[in-house]
Amino acid sequence: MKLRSLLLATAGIAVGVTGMIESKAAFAAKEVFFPVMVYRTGAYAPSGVPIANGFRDYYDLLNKRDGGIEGNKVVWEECETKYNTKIGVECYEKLKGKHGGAVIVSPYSTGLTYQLIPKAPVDNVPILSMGYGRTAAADGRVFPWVFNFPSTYWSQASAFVQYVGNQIGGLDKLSGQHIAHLHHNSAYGKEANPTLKALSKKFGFKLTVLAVDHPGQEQKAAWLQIRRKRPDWVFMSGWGVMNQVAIKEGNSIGYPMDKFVGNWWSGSDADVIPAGDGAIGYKSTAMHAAGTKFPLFKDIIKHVYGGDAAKAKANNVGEVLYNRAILNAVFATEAVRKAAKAKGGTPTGADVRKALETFSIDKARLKALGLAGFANPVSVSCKNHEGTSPGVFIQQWTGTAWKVQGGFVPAMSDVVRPLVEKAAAAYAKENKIKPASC
Amino acid sequence: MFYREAGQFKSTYQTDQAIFPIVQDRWFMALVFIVAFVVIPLVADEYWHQAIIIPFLILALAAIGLNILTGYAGLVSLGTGAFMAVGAYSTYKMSTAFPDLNIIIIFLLSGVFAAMVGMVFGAPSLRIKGFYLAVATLAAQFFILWVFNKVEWFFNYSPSGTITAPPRELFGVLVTGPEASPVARYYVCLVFLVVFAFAAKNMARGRLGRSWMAIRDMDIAAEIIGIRPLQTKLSAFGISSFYCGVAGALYIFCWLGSAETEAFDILNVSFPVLFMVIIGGLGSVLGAILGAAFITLMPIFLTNAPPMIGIHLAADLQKHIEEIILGLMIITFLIVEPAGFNRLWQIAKEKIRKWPFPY
Amino acid sequence: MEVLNTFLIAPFLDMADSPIFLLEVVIGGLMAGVMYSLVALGFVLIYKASGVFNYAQGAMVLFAALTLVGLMENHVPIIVAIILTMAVMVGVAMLIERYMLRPLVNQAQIILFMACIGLNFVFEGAGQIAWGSNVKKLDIGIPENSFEIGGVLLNAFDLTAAITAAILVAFLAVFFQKTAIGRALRAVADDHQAALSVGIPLKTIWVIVWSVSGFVALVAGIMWGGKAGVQFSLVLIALKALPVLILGGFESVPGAIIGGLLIGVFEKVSEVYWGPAFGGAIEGWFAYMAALVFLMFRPQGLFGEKIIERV
Amino acid sequence: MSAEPTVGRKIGDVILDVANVSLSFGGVRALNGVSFDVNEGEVRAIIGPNGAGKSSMLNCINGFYKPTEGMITFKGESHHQMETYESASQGIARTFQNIALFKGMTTLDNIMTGRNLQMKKNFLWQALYFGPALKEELENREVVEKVIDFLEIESIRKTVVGRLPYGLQKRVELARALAAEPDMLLLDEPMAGMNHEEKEDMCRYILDVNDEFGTTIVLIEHDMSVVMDISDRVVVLDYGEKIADGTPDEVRANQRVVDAYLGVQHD
Repeated sequence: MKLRSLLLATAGIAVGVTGMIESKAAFAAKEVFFPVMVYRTGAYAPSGVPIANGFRDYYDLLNKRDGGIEGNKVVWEECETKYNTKIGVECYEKLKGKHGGAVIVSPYSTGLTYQLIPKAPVDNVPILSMGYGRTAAADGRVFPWVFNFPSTYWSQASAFVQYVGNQIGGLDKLSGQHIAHLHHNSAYGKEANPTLKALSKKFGFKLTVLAVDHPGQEQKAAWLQIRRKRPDWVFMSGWGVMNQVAIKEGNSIGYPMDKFVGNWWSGSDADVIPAGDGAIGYKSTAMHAAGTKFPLFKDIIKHVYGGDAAKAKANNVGEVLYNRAILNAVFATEAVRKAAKAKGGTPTGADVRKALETFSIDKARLKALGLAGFANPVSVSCKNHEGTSPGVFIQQWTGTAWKVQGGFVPAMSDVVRPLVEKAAAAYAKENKIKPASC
Repeated sequence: MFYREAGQFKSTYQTDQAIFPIVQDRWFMALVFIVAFVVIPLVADEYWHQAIIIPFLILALAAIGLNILTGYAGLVSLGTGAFMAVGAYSTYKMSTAFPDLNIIIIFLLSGVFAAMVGMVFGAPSLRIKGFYLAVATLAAQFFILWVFNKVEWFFNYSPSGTITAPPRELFGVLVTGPEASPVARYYVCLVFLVVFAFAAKNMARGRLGRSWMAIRDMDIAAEIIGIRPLQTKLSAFGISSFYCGVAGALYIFCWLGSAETEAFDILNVSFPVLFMVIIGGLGSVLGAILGAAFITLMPIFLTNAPPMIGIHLAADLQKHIEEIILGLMIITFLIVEPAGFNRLWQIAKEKIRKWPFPY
Repeated sequence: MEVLNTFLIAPFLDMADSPIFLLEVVIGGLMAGVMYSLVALGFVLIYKASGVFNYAQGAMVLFAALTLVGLMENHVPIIVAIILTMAVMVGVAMLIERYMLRPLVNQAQIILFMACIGLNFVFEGAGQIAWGSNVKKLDIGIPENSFEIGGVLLNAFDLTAAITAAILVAFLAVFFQKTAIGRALRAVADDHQAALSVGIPLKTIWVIVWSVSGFVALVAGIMWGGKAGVQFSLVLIALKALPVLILGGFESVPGAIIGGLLIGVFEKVSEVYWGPAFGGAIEGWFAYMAALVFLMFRPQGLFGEKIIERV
Repeated sequence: MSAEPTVGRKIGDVILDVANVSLSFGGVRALNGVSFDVNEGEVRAIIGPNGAGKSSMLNCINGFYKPTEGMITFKGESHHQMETYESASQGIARTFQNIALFKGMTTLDNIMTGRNLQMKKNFLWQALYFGPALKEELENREVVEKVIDFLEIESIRKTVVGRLPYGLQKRVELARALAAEPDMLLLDEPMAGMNHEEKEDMCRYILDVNDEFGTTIVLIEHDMSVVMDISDRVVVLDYGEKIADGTPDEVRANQRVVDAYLGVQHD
């Protein structure tokens, strides 16, 4: 009976204490708040940890090196989502109002992004979903609060086809080629299919679509089919353990790794580790370079890690997804900087949204940030939230590091953009949204 | 002292069979209703509504549904997520196809669809029993989600493969979609939970409930006294799936706003709802609600409690510790009180009744 | 007509068209099936001896593999690492027996199932606290090269897995049939009360069976971990083992093996030949559906005895 | 109960006719060409040593086992094959050798399940628990309360049956069977494991049921003195075959019966 009473009491206290979690912190001036959704645990932790570390380090760096953004202290708080949408919602609700209100959010989860898109205009928190989430959000007239530059899944798929064309000596040679799309069987994984289908019709290459069931530990069936049909190229939209198994299986059927190209979620350091040397030559698309050779990273090691390069390495500095987070943090803080300058004080989410609509980073600014050659310049408009120069880099695994091969591969915007606008219009109609005029 | 039933005599069978035969219970329920309908909407802020209370109400509804199947009829199902998905996707299809149809009617119709699907997948229960059945219901789970993922008609050919709750009004108030106020959505969920909780309680104490329990306790004897096993099991599957379907519809339309099939994943929904039923107490409507409260509140409490008492741990370490604590709590709870919260509640009532005497 | 063709005729023509490829698919299925059997075995052992549907088996696989890799990363020689990991699993089995099984004895099966899910959380959390959440490469020297025999591609790693599984099953068979502990185990499986009354120590038996199951988890962990790296997703392979369990029966060791192989072959053949007609990624639910349909005709599973109901 | 209590016993025509029934499981023959009949209103006993096939016989009568051969006719309706649940709607109720109560339910609920067939309102009404559904529930409750009065189990109405002592459980089981107002009641060892007083009570209830409601009773019992006292006719089974049939006195005098009970070897 004692234990039972204890149990009752615990339950009571739990309800009570949870009730006291009122997140109304006192409003402090001169602060900009960035909620950071992380997944340092669970099935996707291998991807989540470097991303989380990247955000943490860049925000930390801004405070330590520059004293914040335009005189505003950078405040951020991590919330662990385990890559679970439900927990993500709780995190978002908890964080969105803290420290005077979040100025921008990057959910880093397909499910959570879909969740937050309709909320953004209500909560006045713009979303920067960099290369994930709803592709149609590139149409800023329907999704004024959502930004997905520098590139979307559809642009990525078209850039991949462009890359194949470049490799074989021209887009006109595509007919007769055979491309397989190996994808995670989820909304995310299927994103590239419509674009690839449209392009296959346009250029006359053969397209085979192979779905792999979540989580993707068992994909023998797909690889048996690849072995039989021998596609010239395999494009993969994988996530988590699926990537690692795919590279291994591809290796075991002897598929040439340099014809096997992952998307930007299938090209991280964790993805190639289990396959060991077998992964050498594997390629993936990228939005930016990997490695620490850029001056910004010297700053991070100096200011954040006190010069301890080994510790920095242990914290994933320079890994693909770490650098992804750095790029994301740079975009977010630059938008905040722009908004702060325009307002001459501490910006709100609405100010940041306005700044994002005319956001641009040119080569000079990248250089000033210590990131010359790290990523492609970006320029966003009210109508085009994907930026005016979508496309990808192609990186290749050398056995020890990811190296960008060749130059920037532009997307085929003439094909992709109409698809985006069509999808956005359908969304607007269904949800009774009146598209803004731009 | 205050909770005594002495002096309350029942002179008709009707009063004896009332849902709350004891006066104090009726007062208590009235109090609960006042809190639920008046106090909470006034006090709770958006975080509370959106992150805690609304999901709790919806999952409680699903838990009551599963409890009808698992608790009353003794059929273990791991397909809750799929039946919820049926409700959600049918609501989406109907509300986009008939924008002017009242959303409540759509919710209920979606429940009916879920019930039909549930009965189809419940049919094997006549021959398959125990854990074999539990695993067999996973066939429903995986198949249904695959269909919703694969057949584009279900998400109106949206290239993103997700469904989004369109804005719909009830009595001129927006109740679904992102712009609906949390309070409006709260009321919708609350009314659904209250109405269906009472309906479940009523069914459970009537002929239907007795048939379910008879099949659960001893199927052969039940059959011999004239209870048709197939009909009874299918009715449990159907009604249970109806509840899950409505809960699934609310899950998307009044809570998440937008989702893909992953939202109804076995680990996201089916297992947690089963926990609620077991922790709450098998075969008890109140238990399902208490179980839902525990399973929704406890992780949030574990996440938020350490920072409040000044312990700041790294996010990942804290999450791992949380998991261990939650796991240990579940085991401990089952050891201490395998009959669940419902039993604890009864013990608590018993204690109050005897207070201040220890026996 | 066209529908009939895509579902009923075309796949078979396809098979006839290239028998070598069909053979390859079947072998691929068998290899995948071996991997499922490895996980299913752990479930069966525990269910047989204690009537517990141990959902935590997947987490045990993760925990064992993480421990092994963690030790190897700290430069412990491989043999020592395996022995130490085994010791840890035995310790875990003792803790589980003392603090979970013993207090829960005679509870309903569903309560024990639920407790195992709680246990699952504990394993997940503890494993990650101790060894982190990153993907770890597990290399214990199993060859990974592929070679062709008569046009059929074989993979050395898969073959090793199959041989390992065969050895494991042989070992378990000897253990169950020839040793005193094995006989006691079988007695316990038949009837707890009766076994107790003839003086078989239930507690010891439970510790042993959970330890053996921990050992099976370690083997499964090495195999699966070698394939995909040791990482959290190993937990999810439990779901792959469940259709095997209903097909082969919860209580049958041969059932787990044969069931695993059948499910493996069935999955691969259906995915390769019927997947395109359905739109792909059907193997997940196909396995469950196949097991379900089978159960409809044979509710006692592959090797179960026919149940005669009495009143 | 709605059936008018009859004054004095009336033995009527044949209500149940078992003709040449055989039953086997795989190779094991549980019943072998057994024939007998039961008249309306009589108390008929089936006796025999352990494993004689008595319970199997009852299981065949109420459709739980399907006879491999032979025909069972109840109230003029022949059935070779019927679903188990149909027997109850034909007016057959029974109790079980090993108590088959619904252990998780209260006494009242257990007995109410016996009224299931008399309750017709659909689940929507039940969900409302209002109007016709409530009326139906209350009407049936009254019937059940009469049974409760009759068997003197008022005090345990709201107790969960799993917690009741053995003797009371047996009585609740009888109550559940009676609540269905059956034409024929099958009792499988109603007095097994009871002490002398409990047996006396049970005998009284059985006879009262037979007397007051005219219910036909078929019972299996091991206690010979009881069987011989209360039954009108007795059929004796041994190794699945009928070896004797007749009034208690006739059966008592039958040499084969004596042999069977003394364990004389068959040829």
